[in-house]
Amino acid sequence: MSGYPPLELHVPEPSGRPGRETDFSYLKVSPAGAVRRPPVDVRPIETEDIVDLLVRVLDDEGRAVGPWDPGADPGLLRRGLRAMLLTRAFDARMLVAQRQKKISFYMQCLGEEAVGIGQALALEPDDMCFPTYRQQGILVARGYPLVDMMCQLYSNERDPIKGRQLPVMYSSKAHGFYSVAGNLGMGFVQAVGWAMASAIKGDTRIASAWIGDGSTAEADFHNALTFAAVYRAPVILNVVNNQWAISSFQGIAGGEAATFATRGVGNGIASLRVDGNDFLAVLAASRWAAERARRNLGPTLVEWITYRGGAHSTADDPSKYRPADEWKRFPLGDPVERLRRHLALVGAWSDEEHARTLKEVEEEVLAAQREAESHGTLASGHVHDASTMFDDVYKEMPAHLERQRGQAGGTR
Amino acid sequence: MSGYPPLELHVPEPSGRPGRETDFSYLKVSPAGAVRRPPVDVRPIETEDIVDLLVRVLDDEGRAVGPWDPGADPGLLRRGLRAMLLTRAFDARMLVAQRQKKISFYMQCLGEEAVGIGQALALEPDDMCFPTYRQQGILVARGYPLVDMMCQLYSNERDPIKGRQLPVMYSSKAHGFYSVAGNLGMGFVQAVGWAMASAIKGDTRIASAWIGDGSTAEADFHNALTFAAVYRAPVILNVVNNQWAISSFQGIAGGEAATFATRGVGNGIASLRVDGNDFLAVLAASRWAAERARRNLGPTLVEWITYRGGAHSTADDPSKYRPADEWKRFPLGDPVERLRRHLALVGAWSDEEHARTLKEVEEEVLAAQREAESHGTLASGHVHDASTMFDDVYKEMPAHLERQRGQAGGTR
Amino acid sequence: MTTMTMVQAIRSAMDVMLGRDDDVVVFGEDVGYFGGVFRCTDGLQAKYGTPRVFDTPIAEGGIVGVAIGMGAYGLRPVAEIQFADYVYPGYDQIVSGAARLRYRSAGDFTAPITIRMPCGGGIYGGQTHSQSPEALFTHVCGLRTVMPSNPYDAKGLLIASIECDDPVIFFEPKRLYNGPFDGHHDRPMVPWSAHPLSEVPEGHYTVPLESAAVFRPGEAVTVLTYGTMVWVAEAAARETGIDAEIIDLRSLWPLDLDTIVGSVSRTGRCVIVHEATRTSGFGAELAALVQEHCFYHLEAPIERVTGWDTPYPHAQEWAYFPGPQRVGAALRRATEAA
Amino acid sequence: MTTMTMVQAIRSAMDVMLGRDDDVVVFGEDVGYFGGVFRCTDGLQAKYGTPRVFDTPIAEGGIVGVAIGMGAYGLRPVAEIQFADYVYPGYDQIVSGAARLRYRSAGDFTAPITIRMPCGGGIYGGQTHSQSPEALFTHVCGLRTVMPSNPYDAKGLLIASIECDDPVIFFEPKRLYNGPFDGHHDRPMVPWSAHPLSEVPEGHYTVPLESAAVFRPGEAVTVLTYGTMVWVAEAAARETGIDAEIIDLRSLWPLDLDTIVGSVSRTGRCVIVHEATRTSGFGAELAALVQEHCFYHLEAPIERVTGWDTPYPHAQEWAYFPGPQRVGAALRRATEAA
Ligand SMILES: Cc1ncc(C[n+]2csc(CCOP(=O)(O)OP(=O)(O)O)c2C)c(N)n1
Ligand SMILES: Cc1ncc(C[n+]2csc(CCOP(=O)(O)OP(=O)(O)O)c2C)c(N)n1
Ligand SMILES: [Mg+2]
Ligand SMILES: [Mg+2]
Repeated sequence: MSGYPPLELHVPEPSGRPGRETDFSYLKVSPAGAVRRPPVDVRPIETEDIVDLLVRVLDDEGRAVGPWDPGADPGLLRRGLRAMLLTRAFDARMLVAQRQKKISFYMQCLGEEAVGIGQALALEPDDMCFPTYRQQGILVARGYPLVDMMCQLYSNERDPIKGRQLPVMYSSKAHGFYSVAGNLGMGFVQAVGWAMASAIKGDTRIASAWIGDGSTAEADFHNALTFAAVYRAPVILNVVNNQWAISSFQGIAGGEAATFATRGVGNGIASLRVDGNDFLAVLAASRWAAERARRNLGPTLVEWITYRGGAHSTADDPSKYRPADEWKRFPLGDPVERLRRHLALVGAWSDEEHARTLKEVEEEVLAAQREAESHGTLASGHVHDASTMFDDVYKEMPAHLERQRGQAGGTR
Repeated sequence: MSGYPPLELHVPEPSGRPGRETDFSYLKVSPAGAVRRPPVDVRPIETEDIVDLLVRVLDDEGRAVGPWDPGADPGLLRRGLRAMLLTRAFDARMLVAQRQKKISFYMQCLGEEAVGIGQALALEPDDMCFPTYRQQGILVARGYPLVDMMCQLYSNERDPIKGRQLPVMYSSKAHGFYSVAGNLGMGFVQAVGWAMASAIKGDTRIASAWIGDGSTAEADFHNALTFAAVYRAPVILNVVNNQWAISSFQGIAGGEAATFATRGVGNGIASLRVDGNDFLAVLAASRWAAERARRNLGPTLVEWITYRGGAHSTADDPSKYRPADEWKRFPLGDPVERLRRHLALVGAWSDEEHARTLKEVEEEVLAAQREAESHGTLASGHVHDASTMFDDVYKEMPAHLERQRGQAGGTR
Repeated sequence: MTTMTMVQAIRSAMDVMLGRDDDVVVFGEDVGYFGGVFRCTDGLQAKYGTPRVFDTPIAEGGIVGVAIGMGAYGLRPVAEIQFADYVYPGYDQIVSGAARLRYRSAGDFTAPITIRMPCGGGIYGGQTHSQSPEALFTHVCGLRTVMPSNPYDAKGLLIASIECDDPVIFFEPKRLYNGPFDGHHDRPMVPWSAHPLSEVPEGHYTVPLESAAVFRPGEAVTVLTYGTMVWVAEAAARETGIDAEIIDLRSLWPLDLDTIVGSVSRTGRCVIVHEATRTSGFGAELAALVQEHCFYHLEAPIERVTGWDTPYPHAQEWAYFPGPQRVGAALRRATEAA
Repeated sequence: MTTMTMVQAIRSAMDVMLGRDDDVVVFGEDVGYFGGVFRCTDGLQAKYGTPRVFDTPIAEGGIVGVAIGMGAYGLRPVAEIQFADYVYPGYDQIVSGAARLRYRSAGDFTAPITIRMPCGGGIYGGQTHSQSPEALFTHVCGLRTVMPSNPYDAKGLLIASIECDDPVIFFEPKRLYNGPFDGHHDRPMVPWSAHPLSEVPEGHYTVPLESAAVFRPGEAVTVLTYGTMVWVAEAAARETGIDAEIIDLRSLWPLDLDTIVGSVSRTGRCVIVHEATRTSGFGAELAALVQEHCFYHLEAPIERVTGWDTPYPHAQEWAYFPGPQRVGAALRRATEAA
């Protein structure tokens, strides 16, 4: 053993910190159109050469190029753009509402709108999504009423989940939106179970699972990959790599040594690494993955490269740990602007229409807010009655909870 | 969604079952000498092309060929062969002892002796091994007294771990053999922590972690890979793929879709897939991995292909779930015979020496057994006193345990 | 009616439910082709095929996680954890996933899953094949925790659990799989066929959850217990001649408090027996409840006879196991106290 | 002496230990550059460098697992779990790994690790930022479970925990991080500087484990509590005018039974208060112990005031939280009972 220098612990550090610009060369960005599109029945391991590359469709001018161009109907893309604008307006409003202390907590998806919304447009409405707290875009794209979303955020008397959970932890089975857990990773493996059930029953519905880059370190990620691969479950395993997990950059989650898409191939799952701010790439990759699932060809893991444009949550202050202008310098830009440019280029969107739509979504959000607030807010105390706290622990209330409900009524 | 046939769940099945011969083509065996040997400072992801191949040194005639030939000193190989023979004799004896109800339970490593013993010979004596219950070979190779091993098996008055654990759950810090947990996976991530500590302290010792193919599905495997990759921990991550996990074949653990070595690369860890019944390959690959760790180049994952020649444990009956002759038909043969043939070929072993050694190890085991039995057995009731049951729960015994010890004494 | 061991009764419950309800699926480590290390699922894969009964990877967290997703889809999964000692990798999914899914979604999604696992010692299994972690589940609201003590109850409770819309943790005292065990490990093993509680209907029936059974009526002292310890308590009562009323809780939580309170109010004395370690064991909750509800009837301190607060040792198994001697001594103390 | 908040006191404990002992390392999610979501490690990475203080992947099982390995090597790791609600993925490593390592190796290997985590509610955190899972650890032999209620104890107990050779689960009631909180959420927040228990020595000192503190002496009834509820209990005593003796357990397990038994034997009445759900909560063990050891002194049933047996709701936070009114009512019942 003599002759070896002392060992040293490597602790990954982001290149950028407050006051020090980020070197984005770590991102490994492929030119638009450069990555091959394997057939949907590709052997999983044969996606190995592309998981280090980046599937992109929109070039710098906004043209759709290459094998992944989904050839999407402009009407669909316009729906996508509108959903993104609506989501962004919604987020902005709710952020204000939180500052006004009308809601207790909020989490935006600023900058990452394309991934959830693009995938929602590639799925059937009855496919089940297992979202994270940052996939409100799916609900918006699927037409869940904004008012219902807001009532959840306000924890008010019309909150569909009765004030049980923190804001943004939506649940709507009718809209194929599985209850957000709060515990990172939780739903990722449950999605695989749901997909297995669909296969066991000979159904045709598939599942869409969501997880953040940071959360891939959780056991649930591993369990999801193992079970999905072994049983070839009809599920899309979405990893949203928005570069940050609260204050820790994606290198701390293991993004330095290999891309997150590589994890999929490592488990025998067909995988893609995709520009998540390129709406057309999102649509195309989601369709490819959905087609694989629906044809019983098994799971697909997609790493979406995007950027968390805002703070982690209203409890967070990112200026403490990352350069203030990092988002502006992010090489993949803003999904809204990029889709807008593309649509303008193909003559399906104009500046006037953009301005008009911005106004429309703003008004839609405002109207919803007015209605939601008419049902009360947490601060105003218009919440579900305290006695409802004892419901839904079990299907039927057991004796001990009836007793406790009685005691609570009597402030015992 | 119309037009899609109903989904179906894929449940992996082994090709062989009792009464149906196994088709071993699934194993993907490379010819000896065919796999390149990357430099030790290879970028982890660049081992990607070899994780589907099989590193082998010994050809069918017993010659050492190709870039992985460790050029090992015959003296060392003779030590290895002797340790394997000793381990096998030990196992055989203890199996009998279990049938005689002198010990309560036993687990052999029949057929897989090379992996632990080969690695032990590639490590420094103070490197720390985090073994599974099937790595007794490491203890034997490191010269841990057979009597002490047996006293553990007999749970007798000289059991170094005081009868606390099932047989085979050895522990010897002095021999760099970490306490076997019984809970699958447990030690795999702890090994990474130990290696991180060594790096934090600027030490030169490295860790060797062990897990079975079936257990790679546990969260600890994932956690180990993540932390090892992120911090470039000086650890060898050994996956012993002996084709079975009790009654389930390696496809149920995820071996159908990708090799276990591929998991390593997927996490950004340099990885190898190695013939675990080829003692020279084990030595060479272990040295390569140890050198990487020691030069602070980070972790290496090695999948060892071998075969569980015996029952899972004395509580198991493999004739219920696999063809009786499967081991005989296993393409990689028996590690003992293969090393013996090589040594004979290079003139460093003879049939007489083999016979003599067999006798010697038999006698060594018998002598140890006699001595161990002189200290009692579980059946004879010569075990550590019941009051010792309360020791070592904490460093100092708290009041409640003193109270309980008193009550136990009075059969309260 | 036919005679069944506990293993057979448990298998029969799954067989009946697989046959009646297409949404029932059974899975776990080694449960498929092999039929489970304790043989509880033997023959079920051959009968119902692989999509209904199958092996899983060794990942308890994955097993519970996919069970929850299947439950949310609408299936009734019955998952086996090979030993209760190995449930911890699945604990997060049980606590943060299954137990709170109905609550956090206000009934929108539910997890009607049953998680079976062998528990308890007495088989020289050491610390990783002997644990009784029931208190780690009774503390978690939203879960039901069940533990039968005989073939009849095992089948009826397991069917009730599978049919229940809440997540159920179903403990199977492995020392009882093949015969009642009263703690006299040095005596010959008694087969189930020697006991009337092995008379089990072949078809569908349930033993309701949240209902305790008076296993042995008595007047001198109430014994609250469950699983293997029911038999140990009976031996202790027999051997001491103390007229103990032994209540087999069957459902640990939510539980049948009325039966408990009724009995202790009558006897004025209470001994709690379980195999799990004492501190913060389920016996603590029972003691707390009894003194809350029967304080003015109690004539002696409530006794707890339990496993010691150490890991389950291998060689010292019988010094650890709360056998009839220890239970008998507690019965004496409880009945002799002023 | 200087005035510290609980956050500062906790940080100071790590600072002191990082400075004194090269084997101490600090890690967890967001604890490095950022200094922790509650700022408990703020500045420590800058002061001691990355190999000593660093961020980890989001994998509680990995965090605990590597901590155990480091402990076995000879370090004294101090790991942070971001919220106690997220400890479950690490539960297996704590229970099957850390707690039993010394035992199963007969002292050959040990895990001298400290696992810190914020617990408790009162911050509108909902079910995933409010839990008090201490009973899941007090049931596990081999662990020590600690929960301070003020800056002085926090620092002294944390140093004692880091120096302890056993694995310690160190709970930090997050509602107390920046001031004592008596449950009157509608009143202005009181800063720590207003309270003498924020007087904390800057250097090294310990508060011994297994020692309870009499937080408020009294004669009418004994209150057993810990963490935030110490302050709520004090408010209740003040507001009801009942002369309660409030015992702050500080070390939950192993615990200081003598102080408890001494007090209850004197007062003859006992109220247990904790924020965790009631059933199988640590209060159950306390009730069981008190009735075992003080049966003949008890003049009234032991009361438990706890969180209800539901997940911690978001909007109904104050109906769930066991505030001074509920504690006060229990004090009245306990003292008025015959
Ligand atoms: C099991 C668990 N551990 C820790 C947390 C605390 N936490 C909440 S969000 C977060 C960061 C997640 O990062 P990432 O997965 O990248 O998702 P993103 O926020 O970037 O969308 C952490 C650590 C949690 N919610 N659950
Ligand atoms: C956490 C956990 N789950 C389940 C078990 C039960 N069990 C013991 S060995 C085994 C099979 C392990 O197979 P593998 O990892 O391939 O190792 P091998 O026995 O082949 O060496 C199982 C399921 C366990 N010991 N621990
Ligand atoms: Mg992220
Ligand atoms: Mg194996």
